[in-house]
Amino acid sequence: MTKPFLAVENLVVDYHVPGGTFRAVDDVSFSVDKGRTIAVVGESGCGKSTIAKALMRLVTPTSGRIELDGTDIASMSEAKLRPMRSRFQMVFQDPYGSLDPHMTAQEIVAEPLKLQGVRSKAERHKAAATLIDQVGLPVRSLDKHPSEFSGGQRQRIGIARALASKPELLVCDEATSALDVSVQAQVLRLLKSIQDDTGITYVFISHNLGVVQEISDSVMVMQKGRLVEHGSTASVLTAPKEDYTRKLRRAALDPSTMTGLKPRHLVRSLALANQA
Amino acid sequence: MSLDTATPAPGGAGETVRQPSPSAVTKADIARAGATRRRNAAKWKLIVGTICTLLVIIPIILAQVLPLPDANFQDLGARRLPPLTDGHLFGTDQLGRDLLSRVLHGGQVSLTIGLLAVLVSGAIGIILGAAAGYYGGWVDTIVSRVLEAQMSLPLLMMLLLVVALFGPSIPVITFVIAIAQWPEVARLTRSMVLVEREKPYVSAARILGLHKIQILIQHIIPNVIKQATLVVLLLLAQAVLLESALSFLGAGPQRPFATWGRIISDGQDYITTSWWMVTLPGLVIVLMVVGVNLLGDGLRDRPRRKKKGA
Amino acid sequence: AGPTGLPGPSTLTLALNRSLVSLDNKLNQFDAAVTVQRAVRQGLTAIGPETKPVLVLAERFEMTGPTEWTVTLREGIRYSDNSPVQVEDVATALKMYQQVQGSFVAGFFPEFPEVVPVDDRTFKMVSKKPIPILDSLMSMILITPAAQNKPEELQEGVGTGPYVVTKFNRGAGTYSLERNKNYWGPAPQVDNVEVRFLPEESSRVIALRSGEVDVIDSITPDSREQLAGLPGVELQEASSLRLNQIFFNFRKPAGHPLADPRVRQALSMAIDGEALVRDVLVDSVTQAEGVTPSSLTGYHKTGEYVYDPEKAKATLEELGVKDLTLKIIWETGEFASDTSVMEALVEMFGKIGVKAELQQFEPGGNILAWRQGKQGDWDLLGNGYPSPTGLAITMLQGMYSGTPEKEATRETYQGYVIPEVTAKIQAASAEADPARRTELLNDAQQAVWDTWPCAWAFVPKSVLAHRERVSGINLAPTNSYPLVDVRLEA
Amino acid sequence: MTNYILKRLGQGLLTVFLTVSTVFILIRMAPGDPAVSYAGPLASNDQLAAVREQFGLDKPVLEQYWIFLQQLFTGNLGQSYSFQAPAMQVVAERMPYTLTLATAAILLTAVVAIPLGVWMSRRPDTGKELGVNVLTIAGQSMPDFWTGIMLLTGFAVLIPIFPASGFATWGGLVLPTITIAILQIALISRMVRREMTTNLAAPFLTVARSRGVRSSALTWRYAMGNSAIPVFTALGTRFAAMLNGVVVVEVVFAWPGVGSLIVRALETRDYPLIQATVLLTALLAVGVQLLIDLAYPLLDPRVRLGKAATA
Amino acid sequence: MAASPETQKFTEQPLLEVRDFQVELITDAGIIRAVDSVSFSIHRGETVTIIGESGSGKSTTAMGILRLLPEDLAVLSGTVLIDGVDITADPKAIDKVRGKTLALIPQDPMTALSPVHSIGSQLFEAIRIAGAASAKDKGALQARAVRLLEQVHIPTPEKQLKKYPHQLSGGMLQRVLIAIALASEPQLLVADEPTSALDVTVQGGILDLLLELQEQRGIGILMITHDLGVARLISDRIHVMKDGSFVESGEVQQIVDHPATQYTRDLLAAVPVLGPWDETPAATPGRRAAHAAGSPAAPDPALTQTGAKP
Ligand SMILES: Nc1ncnc2c1ncn2[C@@H]1O[C@H](COP(=O)(O)OP(=O)(O)OP(=O)(O)O)[C@@H](O)[C@H]1O
Ligand SMILES: Nc1ncnc2c1ncn2[C@@H]1O[C@H](COP(=O)(O)OP(=O)(O)OP(=O)(O)O)[C@@H](O)[C@H]1O
Ligand SMILES: [Mg+2]
Ligand SMILES: [Mg+2]
Ligand code: NI
Repeated sequence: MTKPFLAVENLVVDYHVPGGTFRAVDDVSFSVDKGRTIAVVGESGCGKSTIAKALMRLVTPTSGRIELDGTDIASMSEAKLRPMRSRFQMVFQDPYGSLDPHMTAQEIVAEPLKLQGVRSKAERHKAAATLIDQVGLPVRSLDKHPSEFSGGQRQRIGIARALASKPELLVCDEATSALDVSVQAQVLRLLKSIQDDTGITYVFISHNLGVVQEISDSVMVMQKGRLVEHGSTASVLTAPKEDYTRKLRRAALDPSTMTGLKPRHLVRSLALANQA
Repeated sequence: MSLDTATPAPGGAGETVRQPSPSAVTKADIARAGATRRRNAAKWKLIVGTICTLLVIIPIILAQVLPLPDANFQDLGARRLPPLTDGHLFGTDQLGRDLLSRVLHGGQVSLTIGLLAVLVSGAIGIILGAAAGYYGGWVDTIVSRVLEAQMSLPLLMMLLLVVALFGPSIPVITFVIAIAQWPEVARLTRSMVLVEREKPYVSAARILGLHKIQILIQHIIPNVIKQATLVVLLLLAQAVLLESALSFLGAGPQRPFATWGRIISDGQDYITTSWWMVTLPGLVIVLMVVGVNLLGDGLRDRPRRKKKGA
Repeated sequence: AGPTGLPGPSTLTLALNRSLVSLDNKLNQFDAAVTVQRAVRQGLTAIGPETKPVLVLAERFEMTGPTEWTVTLREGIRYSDNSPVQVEDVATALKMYQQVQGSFVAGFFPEFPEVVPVDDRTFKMVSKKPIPILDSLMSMILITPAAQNKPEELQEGVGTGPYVVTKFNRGAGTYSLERNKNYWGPAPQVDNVEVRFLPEESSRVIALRSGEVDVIDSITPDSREQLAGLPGVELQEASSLRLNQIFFNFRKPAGHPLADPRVRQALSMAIDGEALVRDVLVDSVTQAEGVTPSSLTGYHKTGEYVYDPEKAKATLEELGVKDLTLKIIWETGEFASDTSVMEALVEMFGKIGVKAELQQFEPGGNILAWRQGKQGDWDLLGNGYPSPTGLAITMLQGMYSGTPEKEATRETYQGYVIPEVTAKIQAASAEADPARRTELLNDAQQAVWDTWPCAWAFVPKSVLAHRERVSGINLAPTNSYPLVDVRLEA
Repeated sequence: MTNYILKRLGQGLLTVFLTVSTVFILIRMAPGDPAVSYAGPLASNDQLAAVREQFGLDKPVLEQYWIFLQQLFTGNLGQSYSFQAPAMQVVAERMPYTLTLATAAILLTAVVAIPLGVWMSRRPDTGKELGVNVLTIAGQSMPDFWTGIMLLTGFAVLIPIFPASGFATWGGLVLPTITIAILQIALISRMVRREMTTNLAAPFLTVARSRGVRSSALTWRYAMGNSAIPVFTALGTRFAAMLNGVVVVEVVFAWPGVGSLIVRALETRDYPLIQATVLLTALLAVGVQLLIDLAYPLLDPRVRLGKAATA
Repeated sequence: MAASPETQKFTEQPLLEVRDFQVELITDAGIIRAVDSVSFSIHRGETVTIIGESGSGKSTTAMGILRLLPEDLAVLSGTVLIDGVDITADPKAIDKVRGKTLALIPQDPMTALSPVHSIGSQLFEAIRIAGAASAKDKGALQARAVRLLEQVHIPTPEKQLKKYPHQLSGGMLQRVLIAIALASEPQLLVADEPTSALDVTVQGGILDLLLELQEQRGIGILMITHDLGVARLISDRIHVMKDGSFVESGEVQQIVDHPATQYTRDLLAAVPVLGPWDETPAATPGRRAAHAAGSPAAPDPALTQTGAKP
């Protein structure tokens, strides 16, 4: 097997907090091959976004290696990193805050193109319009500002911007959690088709196991900053080994497989037991 | 079927199956609605602001061509005439000069000083405030300490000293006023940038590979500039008043230049007998400042043009 | 003071336009201070109503020889602390005035005489050269107990005046005075005097109108106009010991138009003095008709300023003066309505085709360097010159007796060095015989006038306003009045 | 905590030091000669030289600066030329007056501006509010000496209920306080309005309302509680600025504070007095600033010491 | 109070009855009919869920029922009866029920609490308003607050009371808000996406709690969500909302199994499928139940899995 496209080894991230440091990510290692998708799941606050930020070098890891296509970017200086930045991009958890409110959708999506050296403004805007169309936004969105979009639409602008850089790695931090199911499905389809076309690699952060099942090839489960389980999506979701994973899996509400009514009888018996 | 989350169309035109129920919105509801009030207020501000501003600006621009006595023409026999006597709309001053003419000619100088000062202070304030807020660290420490130092210094004394040092020429006075005013802008900009730089769109820009300075100029400043310029607009009045305080304390532009500040500070000796000599120029300043600020507010509050094709 | 700050029935409240830093005049003496200073400390003599010296602590002050004066102290005078006034106190006072750096007085004394005691009340004052005006000069020396006198401005201390200080705040410039029980003269009528400092003219006028203060002095023409006819307010005027001038720069090189007296005279004709007096200065001044104020002892009328712009233009043309630009400099507050006068001058010169530009200096600025010609060139200076001794000769000596030596150190009055004039003034000042002195003085003044030193000059009146309930204010040309005579109506 | 205070204190002192040093250089560069002011325009060159020697102004500037530094260290800045008394003492005597005036003005401002701002924020864009809005803008553009003299004419002469000048009675405080407060009220009430409008529309307010919280508590406890920081900071900053003396108002009302003192000191080029005033006011202003910074975390739990955005 | 919902269901008047409810928003862009004549009712012990895409008007319906929309923005019409009281007719009436019989769990937990007041103070306030403990009795307040936080599974409640909103994670805040809503022991609970910020395990616990409360006290719940799993688990009836009006309404079973409209079908089809899993290694029976109710020995049906077995 060839070298994985992204290899993270013994990643540790500490945050400075009053009176010391807080270890948000504790000795995590994983890798993804080119053109594949890894999903990161885990409870809220377990360090998923922190991993994303570390991959983007928005935080500097305390220790460990992040090898991207053979280059370790974990402790690279910002100046050295800058030329490489277009190769790895991220879609943010917070769709509203991550868009500059004074720019139009078209300008936002066109910005990465400028950095890539597309000189002509017309050309940039044309390319941006194409991308915006690809993520399923109507043409009249081009001149709107972020505040004029709904959460789901903003999320898609974020995705379009990330794609504009033609990245080789895209980290999606809860990229679909603000969307309702139908839009979510559309976005997932889009991401997949792009992967088929360009061989892009995804790191997909989500707490929706259904979504994970749909998009990822492998899954890593995190708890309190540590990696608890790692394996192919099929195996982790259908036969979880670790307690924590099982707990997660059990709690997941899967309407497609649910039948029956609201469990009144069970609740009543619970309540009675409590009163006793 | 588009999954695009659309705004429900007014009047419920979307669903054909449903029988559209009548709207319960009455005229009174509309009149009382926040949006209506805001729109009306913005319109009112725009109109009144424009009128007030133009009422002052146009005569000032036309001062040379209006049929007015020369601003420096003295008629010692007709000194301190009250307004509306002998064709002097604003009356005359202590040397029998036509006050209106002086106010208009003075306005040219004062407005130039005021606008330039406000531009310079706005530029310095926004640049330094933004740099301090964005870069933090030693840049912030230095800017903050300078701000603090300037606040802890008796402002007028410093201004008087600087004027004494470089002479009371118009560029010096402009500069001095700008120096006096930049902290206000800088402080505001700094605190806004502090908030702004933590927003995810800054991280987003960083990921794209933008240089720090590019992020500051292309993303952060455009997002704070609107608020900052509103403060700068208010400073215009302060600039004119500061110039008059300087004149009051003797550091105004060299005589016999008429400026608003000078006219007011000269007139204050006569305030108990010839009220108009201070009050009328003062009112002109108030009119203009109120006008400019209403205009600014109105432009800000004006409802965005509807772009939606829905 | 009551809730609105109105003074009580037995308290007189004065508002001064400058802050009274001390009740001593070793360093500076400005008009407003004199009234209060003299109410606490006194000299051997004082300048009386006719600007003649009158006796105060001395009961005799006579010239008993060309270089010798004999003085006898009034009998039984005691300071407010009950100690007697002694000859030694006078000797010490003279010494202290001499020693203090930057003394305002020193300049007026050609030399400080020596005090030679004769008995415990009588002494002689002996000088090397005659000082015929010593009785006037001594009015400026305030007497303090020798032990307490120091070569600096005394902050407190005792005097022989009708009042004593009970409370003061130098920073705020407020003083509370109370009747001096040991006062040697007729007892003052008013029990208490409050002295306040109100720098702003309009504030002082308002304070007087509201009855918060009883007396304000040194008021400007405009305030005077305002106050005239107001119920409850009365005005008083006196001539003053000051000559305000628009003085030419005498440091111009020979070929310069201003070096020519005829040009100077022609420029004078552009100035409508009457209009200035009537409209700008509102009759609060009189045009000078000589080179000193008419109120001074020894004044001589030498001529008049005439307004004749046509002639001015013609003369200038005749003399080949073209495109003249004048720079007028002055310090703010040098005289009342200074800026208005200057702005009016610009217009008046403009009418005869002479451009004028103004440069105003702020107090504390470097106008002295300009005046001394060290900073920049100028043509006219707005300036006032006082003669606190009440003598014309003092002013002549100060302004017109420049010598090349003095000019070398720039200590002349705007470069005015005309040897003949200087010689005439010296002769007059050294002359002991009164009649002869008057003659020489007149001669000297005419000589000065002929050199046309001022574009224009005027004598301001001292104006004071007081509430109706105050009477007995005898305003003297020194712009002061004896507090002891002031009465308050119940 | 202590570390932070010490660090800020150190920075503050450095600021003060740099400030007084700047002033030292500036006043010596500016034209004008203390000796001339001291000895009067008629003094001879010899006399002036003697005065300069007495004041130590004949020494090289660097040496003067060295002496000044020593004086700074001992807290004694020498004799004021014009007052013939220790400069620090002269300023210290005046400081209480300025403090009184500044305190009164800031209290009045707070008492009027906050309710006014709240009032405006509760009826935005109504006719009344627009009227008040225009008034506040106008309030910002009135020259203070004009306001002062108008108030004087009105309430000391025409309807004599307050004294025209001075500080002899508490009544004397009223007019100058109002004069200063007019501008401040205009500024602060607009700011209160802005902050309140934002907070009144904030989601947490709606949620609190859903809890049945009464409308007065919504306005004051919630909306005002969240507007407190910027308002408090603004008031504090204004207060600190006033400590330098409210020059024009002090002059108009003959208020014996540091503001009028500094003008006077400048007119006489009284170097020690200028230095002393600057030193004292700078110390006070820096102190107030430090207090504001320290109070910040108390008002806003989100702010930690040292992270305070000194607005 | 373990009233049997089945017997009460149709004998009593509904807790909430909404008839032809309409919300029109007066905005700059014109009048938007955000809620278009919707009707539904909730009886004691019932849960009614509104599902629908983002922006369809779910929150607006909820806020309109509570009269929380700005007076100058929204025009309400139709009838809303809360416990028989018409709150659209009498705007004052709502004051009597808010925080007492009626409580809201707001949508966005991050901005729903005042940032400068501690969790405790906001919780205490809610308890006081509900009249559950008087302001003077600090001990009772504290005890009740701690009990409430325990109910929503917040660890170390005593410590959390002193904290401020920014010190808690989104999930914790959402639970605090639920606690605050429950503080008043409401008859009717309006829950706007109450579990959106929670991870699945905590979400389960909260849903358990709501169900349990419903059983114990017979409260009515208006639930808003776009998570069909949640809807399915907790509701008696579901209304599918689109563009402000209900496109489909009915019993859970019916909506999920036999959707009548294309819109609902699309919505259901878009739900990601998780499929079955192998639960064999499960070795911890009773965990969830104990977790939910805090009682040691409860029967162990994994509640949320009810009926999950094919
Ligand atoms: N800037 C920071 N300073 C200190 N602690 C932080 C910071 N950012 C995050 N943390 C902490 O680090 C931990 C991991 O945070 P992170 O944002 O990575 O969680 P997450 O897995 O993305 O959670 P969620 O699903 O809620 O987004 C959390 O406990 C959080 O409180
Ligand atoms: N203040 C407002 N001004 C203008 N339009 C508004 C306002 N508030 C809501 N709307 C509009 O009303 C509609 C309904 O919004 P609402 O918040 O009720 O949606 P929702 O169903 O709760 O969506 P979500 O699932 O995203 O919370 C939206 O189209 C929105 O654009
Ligand atoms: Mg996250
Ligand atoms: Mg919603
Ligand atoms: Ni739990």
